[in-house]
Amino acid sequence: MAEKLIIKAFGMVAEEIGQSEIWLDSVSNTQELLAILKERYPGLEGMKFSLAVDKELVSENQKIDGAREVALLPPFSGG
Amino acid sequence: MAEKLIIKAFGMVAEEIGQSEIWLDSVSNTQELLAILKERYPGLEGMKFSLAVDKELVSENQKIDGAREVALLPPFSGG
Amino acid sequence: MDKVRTPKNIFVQGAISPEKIATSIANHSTKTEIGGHSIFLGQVRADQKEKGEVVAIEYTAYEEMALQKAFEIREAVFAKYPLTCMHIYHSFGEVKVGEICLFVFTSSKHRKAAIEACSELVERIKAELPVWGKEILDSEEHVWKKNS
Amino acid sequence: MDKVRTPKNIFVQGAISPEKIATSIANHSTKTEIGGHSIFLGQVRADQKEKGEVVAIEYTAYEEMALQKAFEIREAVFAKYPLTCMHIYHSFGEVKVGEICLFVFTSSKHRKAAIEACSELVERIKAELPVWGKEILDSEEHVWKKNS
Repeated sequence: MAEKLIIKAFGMVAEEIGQSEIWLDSVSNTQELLAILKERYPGLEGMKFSLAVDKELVSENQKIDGAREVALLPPFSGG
Repeated sequence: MAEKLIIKAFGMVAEEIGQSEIWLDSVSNTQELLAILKERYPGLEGMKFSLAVDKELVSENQKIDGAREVALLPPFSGG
Repeated sequence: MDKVRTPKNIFVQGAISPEKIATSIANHSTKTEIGGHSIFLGQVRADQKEKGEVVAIEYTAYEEMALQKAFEIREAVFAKYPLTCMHIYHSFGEVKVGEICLFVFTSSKHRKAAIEACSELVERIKAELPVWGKEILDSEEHVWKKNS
Repeated sequence: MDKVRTPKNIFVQGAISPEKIATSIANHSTKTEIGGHSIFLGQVRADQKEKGEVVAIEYTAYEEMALQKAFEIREAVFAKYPLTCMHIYHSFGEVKVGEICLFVFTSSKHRKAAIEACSELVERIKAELPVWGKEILDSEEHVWKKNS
């Protein structure tokens, strides 16, 4: 049985999707993940955010095999 | 009667001449003043310091007519 | 004096008090090789937004990643500048207008390293830490803070 | 908000206490247009000299000229950067190793102006104020401090 993947949402992304954690069945790469999320939460379309796979920012499409978590990170605004 | 001029000494210059204030009879310019001081206090020869006439730093020889005070300022070391 | 550094908690619940800053300064009086300290403090501004005036910022973070990232930044800045000490504190949760939400503190033998390192830390913290500010307005609406 | 500024006293007898710094920070919480504060603190270092180790610095100044000069620097820096506040305190008399002898504090809407102005003030204060530090050694000898 494939392990579940946890998606963590923050800031305005969490606000848009109405929750801060989503469990998904295993997804093969970040492009596929984005497609699933945007279908389920159309409000994400046009929203600016980055992805971090197991806490590492990713810039291009990346495999998610074996990853435990993917975070949806809107632009940082600390300080 | 010509007004007296007060010479204020600071830091290592004051230490060298052994006092922080000297009254002099009127002196016509800074070059003349330096000559008088170096004759009276030979230790000033070779010591690095600037002059301020009535609190304004002077770089070249300058008239002292009417000035009330001349300060002998070794290199600043505040902070 | 080489020691292995590990990630430290940088988050403080709510505002950072002036007393905490004073204590932090006082703690350095025994480090007599220090000649200069540079401190940056972020303070919550009462900005006027379309739907009202900011009365507070509520900070959230991807905490584990933020601490890991803060650690990397810390190590890089220690490697780049001859610093004696470096401290970073960022608020978590609500901070009211006029209160302090960020405290960055560097110390070194000579002023230049402390000043440059502090400024670089502030830029990197704002750009690289996964932290978000939700600006709460007096109309009870909110807007998401944007860093410039 | 234009007001005519006049020379202020910048000299503090002895060391500058962390509590004074905390109070100064706290006093800015009502200025809700401020987004960033930059602080520089000079601390007396236990330098090793030929004739012993520094245990304290005794500061003297050409006070009237220093206050006039500090005022000119203050005006020039206010004219150059969009600052909300600026404070300068320099010790007079004896300050022991590990204690604070200089406190420069700038505040502005955005961090950049506060940081740059603070750094510029520190350089100008060290270069232009007629203030002298006599470094007292543990051998009871002394040397005159030199600024780099």
